[in-house]
Amino acid sequence: MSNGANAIGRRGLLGGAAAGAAILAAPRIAGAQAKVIRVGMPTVLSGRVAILGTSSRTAVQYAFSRMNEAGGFGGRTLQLVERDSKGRPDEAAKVTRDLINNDGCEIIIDGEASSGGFAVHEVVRDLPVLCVHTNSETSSLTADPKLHVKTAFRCARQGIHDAVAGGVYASTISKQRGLKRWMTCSPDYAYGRDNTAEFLEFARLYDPAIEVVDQVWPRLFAPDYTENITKALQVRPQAMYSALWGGDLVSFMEQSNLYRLFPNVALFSSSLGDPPVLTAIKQLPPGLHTAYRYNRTYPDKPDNTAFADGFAGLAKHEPTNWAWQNYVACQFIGEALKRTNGRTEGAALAAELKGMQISSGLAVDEKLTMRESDHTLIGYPTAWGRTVPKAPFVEDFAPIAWSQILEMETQWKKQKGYA
Amino acid sequence: MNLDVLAGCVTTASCFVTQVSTGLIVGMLLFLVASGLSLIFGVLGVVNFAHGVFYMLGAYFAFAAYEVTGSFILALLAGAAGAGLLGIVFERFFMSRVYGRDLLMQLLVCYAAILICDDLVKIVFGADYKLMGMPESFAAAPVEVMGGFIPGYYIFMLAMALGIGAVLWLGINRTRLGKIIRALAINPQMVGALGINTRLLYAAVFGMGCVLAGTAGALAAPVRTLTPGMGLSVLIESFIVTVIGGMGSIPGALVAAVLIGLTRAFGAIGFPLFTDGLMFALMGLVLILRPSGLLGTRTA
Amino acid sequence: MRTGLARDLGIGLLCLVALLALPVLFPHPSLRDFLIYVIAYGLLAMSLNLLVGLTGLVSFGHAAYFASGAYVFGLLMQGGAVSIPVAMLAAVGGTALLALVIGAICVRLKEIYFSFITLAFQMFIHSIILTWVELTGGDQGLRGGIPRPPFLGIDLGEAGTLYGFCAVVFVLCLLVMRQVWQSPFGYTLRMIRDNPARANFLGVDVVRMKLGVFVLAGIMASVAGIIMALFVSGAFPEFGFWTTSGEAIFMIMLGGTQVFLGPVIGAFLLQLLNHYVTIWTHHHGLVLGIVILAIVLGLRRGVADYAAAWLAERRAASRPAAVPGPAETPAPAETKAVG
Amino acid sequence: MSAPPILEVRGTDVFYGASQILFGIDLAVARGQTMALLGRNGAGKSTTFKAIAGIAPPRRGQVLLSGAPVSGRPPYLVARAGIGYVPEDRQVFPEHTVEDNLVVGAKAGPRGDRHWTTARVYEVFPLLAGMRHRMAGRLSGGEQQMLTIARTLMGNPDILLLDEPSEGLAPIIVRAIGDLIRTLREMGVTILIAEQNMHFCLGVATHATVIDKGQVVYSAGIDELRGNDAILQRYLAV
Repeated sequence: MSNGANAIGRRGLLGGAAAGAAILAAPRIAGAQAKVIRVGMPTVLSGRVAILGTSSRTAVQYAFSRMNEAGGFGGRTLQLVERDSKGRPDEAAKVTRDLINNDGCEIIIDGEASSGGFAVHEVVRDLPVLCVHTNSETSSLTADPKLHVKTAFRCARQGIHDAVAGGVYASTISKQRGLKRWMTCSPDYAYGRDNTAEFLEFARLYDPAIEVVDQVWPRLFAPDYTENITKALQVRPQAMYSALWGGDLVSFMEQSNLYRLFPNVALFSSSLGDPPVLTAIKQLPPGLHTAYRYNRTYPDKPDNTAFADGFAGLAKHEPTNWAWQNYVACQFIGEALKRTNGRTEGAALAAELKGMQISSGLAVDEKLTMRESDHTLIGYPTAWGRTVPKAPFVEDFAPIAWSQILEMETQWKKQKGYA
Repeated sequence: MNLDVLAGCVTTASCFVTQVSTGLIVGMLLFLVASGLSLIFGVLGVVNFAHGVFYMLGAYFAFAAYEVTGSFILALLAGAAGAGLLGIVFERFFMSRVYGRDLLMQLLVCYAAILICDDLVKIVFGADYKLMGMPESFAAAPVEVMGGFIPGYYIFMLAMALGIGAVLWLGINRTRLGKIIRALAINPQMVGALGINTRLLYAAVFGMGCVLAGTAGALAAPVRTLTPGMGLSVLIESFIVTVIGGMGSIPGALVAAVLIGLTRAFGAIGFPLFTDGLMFALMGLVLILRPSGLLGTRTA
Repeated sequence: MRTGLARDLGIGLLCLVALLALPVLFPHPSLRDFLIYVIAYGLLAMSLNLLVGLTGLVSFGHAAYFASGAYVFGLLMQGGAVSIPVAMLAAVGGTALLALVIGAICVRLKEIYFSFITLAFQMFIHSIILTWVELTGGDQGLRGGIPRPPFLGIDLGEAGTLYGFCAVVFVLCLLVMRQVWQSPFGYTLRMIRDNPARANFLGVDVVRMKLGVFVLAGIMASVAGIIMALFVSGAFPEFGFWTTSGEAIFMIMLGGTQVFLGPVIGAFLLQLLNHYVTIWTHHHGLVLGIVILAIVLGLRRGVADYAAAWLAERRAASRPAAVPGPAETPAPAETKAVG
Repeated sequence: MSAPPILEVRGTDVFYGASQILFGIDLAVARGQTMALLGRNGAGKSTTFKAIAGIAPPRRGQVLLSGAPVSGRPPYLVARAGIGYVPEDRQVFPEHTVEDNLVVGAKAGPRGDRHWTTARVYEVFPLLAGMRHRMAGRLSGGEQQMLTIARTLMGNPDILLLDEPSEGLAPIIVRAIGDLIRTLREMGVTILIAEQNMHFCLGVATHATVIDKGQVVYSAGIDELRGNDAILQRYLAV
């Protein structure tokens, strides 16, 4: 970054308001001939979900350093330029445009959460560089053909996949144990509501005996969930589904522990399986059901363990769900660059990425696939497991077959008018 | 709306006890933060928009002290004292320079404090989630009262908050210092003419308000996730409480906090769509009908 | 017609030429992006200053109208039935109505209570945006982009044209606000700010005047929102969150409340600051906070106000050598008109 | 008069912004005296008091208390040094009870002495004793005036500064205030009174200083003033 800063410094001497604006126009070292490939990353590095951005950044840095050590691409190496959008979609849009237009970034890794992801998506429609969304799980981003952008891809888990997997897993358990009375507790915003509705839809599809007796919707980032917890004490469901995540889920779990809610109610959580959540909770009740977010023991492959060690060495904490998604995105980008021999035109890279398969320690089988039809990742772990009080915190991962997920996804797309 | 269920709950001892305790638990932490906000506004006439910062600092100080010493009492003290000391520093070096200036200046100084402290906390403690943890004895099974359940830690928390509230009330109404502080709120120049160092007192009152926020943060640290920026939602809630109860009125803060707590506890049973929007609507309504709040005395 | 009108029109034209010339002289897309941001947020800040600097009403909820402009415009365009100018007019009109209803309640309250109730309304609107997912897309904002069909031969899908269009709208709005700023209405508002009792005594209908400027400020904010929506091709709940209001307040504070163009200068400085601080460090909160403290406690007023006062002082010191500034010559009447 | 006066004001100039209010005021009050500071409305009486109390610090000149300078100190330190300032308008704390008003004023004098306690105040002000639990805001004007005087006495000052104690009160109440001041004088309290009401002062003061347009124009014993028609006519418009 120092070269660019000097360039700015020289021009900055022009002084005055007009010149102050003019220095913004100073282009960074231009594209193809430069030795370094700059990769821009808008993400959230401040505020309550800063860990989303910090762990995404660390994963990309780790991946890039490994790829650069391995010799780069056609004599070119990767360099990350990350910017904080402060969680604001309009800021994300601005930062992305700046990264492309001003910093000479030739590839964008979009580390924004869902709303910022949509904003970045629109920027990439205007400025067609390769963009890989790594943290947005909202299905419509890639599933809705109206939103399709030729050079945009998603390398992240997706709501609809999780919903099918959750439905299959939950219905198996509910049939085994006769869990009929269900309650949900999810954050009151678009993702929380969609995710919960989709989960219930598939759970009831596989086990029609499931009855939803109550739903509570605490606010996103609420500090306290006591009234939702005591509501559950009154309703006495047999099982509860929750799409709470991150710090909110940590608070919810610890407050539920005080009431001893979960020995009596079977919890199915979409996000408990994220290592920072698991490690933050002081008393993790055993036997809770959670979707896989990330775990160093699953998939049980040496590559995965190596990634966990490498990441933890840099970040000083276990990888997050966001971390593996970004790491895998880098693997895809790396493979595409290898095939183009370092050429970074959006169309060229997109052509390579379409339908690309890579072998990865994070694949549930052998390979991860960037699906051609809708530019989204499949073949990642969609397992569910049960909690244990000590590391690795989640065990007995039960994988849900991708064939089943894909079949249901097709139906869902038809239903939504996406296919 | 589900009034049958609500009626059923109110008439069932177990449900009633649990939900009332829920309302108090939610309300009392809110009260601690809001009373500090109200105290500062009542005496100094400034709105401490940075109040959430001291809640956050209290939580993080308590967390750090608990990590180091393992003593819950020391953690609480560290949270309260740390927030109070930084509050005094903030008042002396920054806030006191904008007293009597327009609202914008005060707002901006507080905004700067929020930005700086959130970043400092992220630098020192990291961005990942933290919880303080609590001694084994608090984590025991919830106490059963007439069929309802109240967790041990919450009983302790309620007792602490009520105790602090009582001490605050007695301190302000019964002690000489409290009488001086009340006089300071009304006529600072006269208080100065009676030989009392008003600047020192302002700093002390500001610090006291921050101690209240810090104590709330420390009490919350075992059960609420610590993240940079955690003060924001608490600030907004306590702000609503303060406005509804009456800016400057500590009994008002208590009444409004418990009111909000109970509304949420029984609202969860009877009309589960009680959201933030309704809280703001309530605040708007109070401002329209009675701008000085339920128990406030200052006129708008 | 006011005597200074010709001069204002001239200056406005110069501003417009300068704005249009800059991207031609420095043909780089990021400069255009940057200037559009300055335009949108500058307009928001200018409109807020009609309340804060001119009338003494410290609104904490001004972003509500910014969001309302952006959402109404975006929704109408996504509906596909109307052209851009019609959607703009409808968004402005709708926001005016909203501001009229909210303002009628708010302007009756004084001082901090006015600030609180504007904040309450803004948060209420923000939670409606979040909750009404079918219409607004909730927290994800209006998705799928905002179409920009050509009208009257103008194609806003082309980045350069979009910029030119925004610049023209911006200068037009500035001219309107300048008219208000210098009109008898503007001086009445200053009197309300400085001495409401006197205004009342002179038979001014204070509530009505305040409501008038409240609606006008809402209208101008909605234009800013429309520009933003056009540019980012979307609308997001953050547009109506208190942080946006806070930023607008900071911009007018940074630039100055008493010099007409102060808020635009503030918007420019804040965007510049944000731009570079975000590039240099991830601790931008720390840096921004320190800058705020330095300005509030050091300069004790906005940069433009500070410069204006300094200029006035210097001019007073060396009266014979009066050199009129080329563009921004703050009339002495603008600083605290009525004692 | 060999010991230094309790209070001495020397050549004091006070400005409000750019305009000068006091021009070289000289004033001395000896122990046990009741000095009346007389002058028309706007002559500078209140400003003189504010200069002494540290609220309007003098730009030039000095205020000395028992020979030691106190000017330049913040008001609370001036009060602690022994100057008991009772401002005009009877500024009681309206939502405190009478007793709480006294409690707020209670502090040891400059030498650690605590002659004045609530009990003693109630002895001297029997009227207040009967309403000790009443809200001060509910008292009549005269009662509030007595309360402010009593509250300041609770700080055990060396000298009591009363700014316009008779202003706006009914004649019968003014007489009661006068009686009170005489009682205090007999108890040995040193008092400086600013007044427009000359008759009131002639009744209670032992000495008088007349100021006009921010300057001292006359200073003497009260009997001498009483005989000086020229001064009375010219400056006090009798």
